[in-house]
Amino acid sequence: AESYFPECFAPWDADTKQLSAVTPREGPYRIALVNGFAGNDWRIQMIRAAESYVKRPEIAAKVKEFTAVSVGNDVAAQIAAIENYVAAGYDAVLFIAVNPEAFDAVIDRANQAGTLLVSFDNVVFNDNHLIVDIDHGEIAAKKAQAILDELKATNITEGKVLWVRGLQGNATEKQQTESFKKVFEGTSFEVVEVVGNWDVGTSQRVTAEAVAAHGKFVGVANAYGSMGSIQALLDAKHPAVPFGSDTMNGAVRMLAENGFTGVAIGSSPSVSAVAILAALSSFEGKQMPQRIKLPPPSLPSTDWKDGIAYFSQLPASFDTATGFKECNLLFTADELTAK
Amino acid sequence: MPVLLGAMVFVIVLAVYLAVHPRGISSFVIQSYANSAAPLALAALAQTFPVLTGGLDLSVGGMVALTNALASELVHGSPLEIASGVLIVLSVGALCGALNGALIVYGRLQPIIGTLATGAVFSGLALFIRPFPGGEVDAGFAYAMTSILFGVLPVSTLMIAIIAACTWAAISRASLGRGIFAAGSAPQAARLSGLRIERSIIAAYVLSGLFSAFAGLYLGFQTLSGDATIGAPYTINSIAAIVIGGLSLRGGAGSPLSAIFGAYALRAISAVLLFTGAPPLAQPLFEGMVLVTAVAAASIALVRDPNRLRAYQ
Amino acid sequence: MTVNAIRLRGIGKSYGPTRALSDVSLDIEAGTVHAVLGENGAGKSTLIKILTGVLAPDTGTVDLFDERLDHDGPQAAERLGLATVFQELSLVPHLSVEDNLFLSKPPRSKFGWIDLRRQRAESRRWLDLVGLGDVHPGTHAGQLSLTQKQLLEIAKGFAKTPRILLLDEATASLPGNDVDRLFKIIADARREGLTVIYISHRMSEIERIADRCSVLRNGQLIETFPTHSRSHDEICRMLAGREISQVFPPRHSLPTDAPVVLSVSGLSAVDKVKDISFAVRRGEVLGIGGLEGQGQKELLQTLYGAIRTAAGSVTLDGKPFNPTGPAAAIAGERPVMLLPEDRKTEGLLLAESIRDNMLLSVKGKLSRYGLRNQVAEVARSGDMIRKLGIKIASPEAPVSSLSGGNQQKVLLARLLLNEPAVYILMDPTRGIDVGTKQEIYALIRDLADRGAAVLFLTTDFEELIGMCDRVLVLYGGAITRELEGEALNEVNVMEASLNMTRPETIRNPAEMEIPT
Amino acid sequence: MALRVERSIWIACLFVLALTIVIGITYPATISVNYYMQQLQIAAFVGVLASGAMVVLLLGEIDLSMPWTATAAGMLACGAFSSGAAWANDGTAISAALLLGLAIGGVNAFGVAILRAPSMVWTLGVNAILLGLTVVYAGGYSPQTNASPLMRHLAVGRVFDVVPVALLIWLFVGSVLVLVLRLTPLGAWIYAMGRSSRVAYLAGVPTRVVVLFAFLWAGLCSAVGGVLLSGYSGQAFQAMGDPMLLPSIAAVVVGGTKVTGGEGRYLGTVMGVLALTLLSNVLSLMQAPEALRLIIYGSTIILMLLVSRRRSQAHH
Ligand SMILES: Nc1ncnc2c1ncn2[C@@H]1O[C@H](COP(=O)(O)OP(=O)(O)OP(=O)(O)O)[C@@H](O)[C@H]1O
Ligand SMILES: Nc1ncnc2c1ncn2[C@@H]1O[C@H](COP(=O)(O)OP(=O)(O)OP(=O)(O)O)[C@@H](O)[C@H]1O
Ligand SMILES: [Mg+2]
Ligand SMILES: [Mg+2]
Repeated sequence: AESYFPECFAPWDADTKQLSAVTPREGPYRIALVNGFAGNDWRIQMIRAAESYVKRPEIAAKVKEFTAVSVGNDVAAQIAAIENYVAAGYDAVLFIAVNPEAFDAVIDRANQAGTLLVSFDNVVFNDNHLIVDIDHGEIAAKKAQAILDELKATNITEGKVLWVRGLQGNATEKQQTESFKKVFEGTSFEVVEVVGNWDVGTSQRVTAEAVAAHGKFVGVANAYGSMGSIQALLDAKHPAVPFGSDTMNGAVRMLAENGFTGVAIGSSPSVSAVAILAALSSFEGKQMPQRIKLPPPSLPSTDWKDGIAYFSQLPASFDTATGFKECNLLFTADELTAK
Repeated sequence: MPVLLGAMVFVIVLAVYLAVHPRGISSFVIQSYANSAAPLALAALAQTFPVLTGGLDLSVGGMVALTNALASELVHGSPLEIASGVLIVLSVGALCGALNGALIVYGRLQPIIGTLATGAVFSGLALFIRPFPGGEVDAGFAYAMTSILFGVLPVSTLMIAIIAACTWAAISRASLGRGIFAAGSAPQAARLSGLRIERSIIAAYVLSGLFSAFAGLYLGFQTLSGDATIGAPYTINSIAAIVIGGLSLRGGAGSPLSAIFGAYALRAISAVLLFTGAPPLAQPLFEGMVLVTAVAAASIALVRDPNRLRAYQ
Repeated sequence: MTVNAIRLRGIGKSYGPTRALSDVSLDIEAGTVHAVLGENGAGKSTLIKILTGVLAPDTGTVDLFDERLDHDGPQAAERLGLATVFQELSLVPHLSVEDNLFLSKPPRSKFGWIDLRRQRAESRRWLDLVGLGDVHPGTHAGQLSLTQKQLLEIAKGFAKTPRILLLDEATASLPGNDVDRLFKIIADARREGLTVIYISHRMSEIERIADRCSVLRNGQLIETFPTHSRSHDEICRMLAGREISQVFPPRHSLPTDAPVVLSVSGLSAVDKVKDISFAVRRGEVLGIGGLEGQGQKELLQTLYGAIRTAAGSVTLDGKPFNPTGPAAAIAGERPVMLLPEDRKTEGLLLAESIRDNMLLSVKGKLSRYGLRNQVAEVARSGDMIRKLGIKIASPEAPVSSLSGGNQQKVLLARLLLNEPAVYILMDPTRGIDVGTKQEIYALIRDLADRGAAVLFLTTDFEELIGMCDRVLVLYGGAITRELEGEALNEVNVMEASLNMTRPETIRNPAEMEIPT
Repeated sequence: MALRVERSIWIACLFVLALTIVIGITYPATISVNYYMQQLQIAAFVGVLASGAMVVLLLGEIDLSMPWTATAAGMLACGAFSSGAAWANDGTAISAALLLGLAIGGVNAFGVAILRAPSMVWTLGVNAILLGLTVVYAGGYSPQTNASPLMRHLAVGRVFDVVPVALLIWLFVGSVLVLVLRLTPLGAWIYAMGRSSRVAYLAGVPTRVVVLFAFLWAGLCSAVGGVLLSGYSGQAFQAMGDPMLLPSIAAVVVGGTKVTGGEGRYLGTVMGVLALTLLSNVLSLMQAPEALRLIIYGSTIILMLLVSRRRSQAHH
């Protein structure tokens, strides 16, 4: 059968099945969002996106109740929270998995109880629930590709490329690093890795140290926390080189103002809103792939202009990837930052 | 008396939780709540023994991570493989504890910093075994361990009650156990009296390792997998739990009930938030406030004591 | 033929530069009571610790019943039948009385577990023996009074059914009747072959109980002799290496118009202090007496602000005095200062230097513009060291390297430096030798003569009578009697302490059977 | 006050030397004034935070609220600077952050000295509250998070293009601390309380004042650290203090301060900070996988402690 809204709800790959773990039902619905750790900017904006989305009139009409909780980094607490909402008869429970392997039993129980589970961002590989995914490997690969293209265009054929990795012990991180390095395989560029832990401060320190130890890099990319790396380059008076960045307002702005090239690409925090939309659509009987692949919002350096790629009046920590245009789901900055 | 306070905190919080739960008391809610508190209760029990000796174990999280990673490698297959897997996991936990104990007793390291450092090593080892989440824990066994008996008695609670009671019975009937209290209460006096408290201190850390392994194992049952980063919250939360449960960090006295009540109370505190409809961004604030209030309540007896000296031991 | 229970040959021990013992050789016959005498720091405790195996000597050997002793902990000596009652209490406060009693060797059941029922039964027996029959074996040892703790410590020694028993100042906090009981037990056990080594600074006790005495001075064995072969004065001279005269300094009668310094009226606190009223005047040494644990300690701590007042009022120089804590009590123009009862856990920072310990209370006053005045600190502490005759290697040495008497002087110096209006002294001579005691008595009298008011707590009746101008005897948290002048005598103090009115029921220690 | 350098300080000192040589040999590019100054600059951030941690540790207490005190102070300084309020300028923004640090220190002291809560759990709770407040603040008020020019200068500026301003700040903070510890009654009281609070209390030491000072100082140092960290990154961001907690406490302890209180010298803390900063630099240059990094980091700390402990025991 033809999927609903294929531009937005694209299947992950050819083998992706249609979602079957849901029975269509009458609205309005009760939806819960179970977040893990709360103390980081991306997560805060993610929660705000979900909250503003359910306040939009067309969605508000369909949602009877929306609850969001943050349970911290404890997988047992997250399991319990999801189970509680299942027990309380919620129609859908959305979550970013603290541990992507931990939820098989929970998913079975939810399906028996008739609750649809939706995992996003850090997803669970289980066929019996809805996955709203972004290809994190692709994000890293696009950063690498942008650097490689720029280098080709400027006739640089060798040198060191710095890759600032994320938090190790995480499946997504592994995927990112592998994809990044794959792009440079067979070229005469050498990839130097340091661990930035997806954290601005750590990224800055390790980038500064790498520059001190290795001298100049021909290109730099950071998995998340690019502001730190860019700041380190600026502080070290490193020349502007092709840069693979995340979409943080401050990062794009610094890159643009200092003449860097490359790409800003990332998983938008608004993915929570897409997850809500997907859940609602499936309740309404629409055909959905079981694992949705969202295109990561990205902007090449040619578009790095104030008001388009960054907003000088907004905080540096604001994620400029405010939505997914393929899903007609774009937020204005006001919606996400209003008091 | 302090245990009573811990029990009170627990009962109040639990009552509020069940009162705001849209489903009220149901067997599923009990089961889910009990299971979510189980690894924390085990970690808090682990923390109890070093604290009784007047020490502290900051490697609990590291040991939980390491044993959880190991469990996802070993605890599946034939019943024999599962049994030996469980045994190995528990032994590795005990071994980690023995290393801590040896560093503290023979290396004369201060417990806080010694275990902080070994905690890093254990987390590193966990990452070696399980560079990213995965592996397998036998589903049938796990299902049994996370289920509920007669709709009222969660297996996890029963298991914790049994191992805590057995350990406690053994401790109060062995010289080794007496030494654990003596070490926290008056080590010099105990040494003069001919009690070998060094062995007891090592034993306390071995028990800490063992109970951390139980926690790691139980997390394996809950998640059916292993994750090297799973342990991090347990170090600090285990300490918070025993304090809320009324155990004094000064050592020398206390009971495992503190750990158990404290852990279940702490879990109930976060569970309460699920249905209060509090604005999501304000929840961490609320949780912090409750924690601080509970800690203040647990130490209120000292403030009200007219003997001001009592606060200065 | 006589058997040597203990044979010491050429024992030497140094702590860094301090020679605690040098070349001590001694034989102790089985079945005798042997007293070891010496001033503070003479090396008695060190000798005991070497005998017990807790401490290894630098030179020499120890044989117990002709077996060589390994010095790797108390277990080896214990196996050879030696038990010790240490000078520092070795009880574990959070464990129960019975657990403490059988701390190292509990009765065991078949599988090696502790046999709790037998432990209870046996502990009852030993508690009865030392007169602790009314203490429940399950009580925490920390809840006992100091006297009870000491008795428990003694019971602990006997419970090991030893062949040799070492008692290191085991009677330091025992009132007379408990000492009598202890002596009776020792006499009985001795008849059955027990060898006892007895250390005490109370000469009267030694004369009553010991068969032979050894005198240590500066780590050297001066002489061993049969107890009654030497007179009291001879022994004192031997101990000190010099002449000891009158113990208590002479009293001057107070001028009748001496102003009241501290006045207490209707004071109650916790449940140990009940409706206490008294006044102490300038130049007066006011004794606080009674059996141990009758609220004396709490009363004094309340005056010092360490315990919150429940009712009543206190005035200092006629002005209300309600300190919120010790810091407030010592802060004023006319400070009230307290010398704590237990110098090791309440008085001194053992690892810190002698100078820092002395200056701990005075720091705030010896500073200018918020900075410490190091010159003044060195000068003032040096003065004190000279004035009190504190024997030290250097003011920077840790206070733990001093003997008990010198440690106590350091504490007294801390008070003196602040020039308090009221001195609250809690048992300032506990465990201190005759010579040093005498110096401390003289010092206290001198303080009073120069205008201070002194509250003097002690459980030693002799001290109470010899030192104080007036004595308040407490019982159950209330003042039972106030004694002064002629009325201040042993019979009255004893009577008031026991809250009894019939003098004939008091056992006179002199009439007790004394083993010889 | 004899200047006696403990073994632990020697060990840390030797360790720093050894690491510098190893790094120099392996990465010759690093043999430059600039590299050493850069390491000192990073060390200065840890050093300032460790100065706060040390005082609290000397009392035998601990301050686990440091990470989010630093974060909140950084957020406040940045937010205030760009708030557009009439009073807000470079200087007042930083002052506001420092005041916040002091206020948090006051709350910690209130819990520990008045309510008698164990510091380990009380400050943990305060940390959680600060996290919550920061989340509410960031989520609800969308504050600006750019660092002011002065903050930038303090964190990354160089005097004569060589000496990091941050290093001078550390020097200043350290000197104040040494002055307090060595030359004021307060310093003596801190050591005394760390040895035995019972003895100190009975000797008339104003124990509450001492605890209050220790936590105020720790809060202040955390706030300075937060201002520096956000100056360094050019902005404040959530959780920016989190990675700093363990290194700053470990540095103090590796430098010979007893966590049970009463013993420790600032020189030791300085060496500890340098040792751990260099160690984590080496590990990151080696591109060591996280697993190895944790193992080496942990075992190095154990080793350093063992070596310094063992020898000092042997003296007996
Ligand atoms: N642990 C120690 N470190 C350094 N010196 C010590 C130590 N223990 C004792 N000394 C010193 O050794 C000498 C003998 O001390 P010891 O305790 O044996 O004396 P004592 O005769 O028992 O005195 P007291 O009557 O005060 O109990 C003293 O000078 C004392 O200062
Ligand atoms: N058996 C013992 N061995 C060693 N130290 C002891 C022993 N009993 C008590 N102490 C110590 O002596 C001090 C006084 O103890 P105790 O139990 O008498 O306190 P307390 O009477 O409750 O004190 P307070 O009246 O001041 O509240 C404490 O520091 C305690 O740790
Ligand atoms: Mg002695
Ligand atoms: Mg002595």
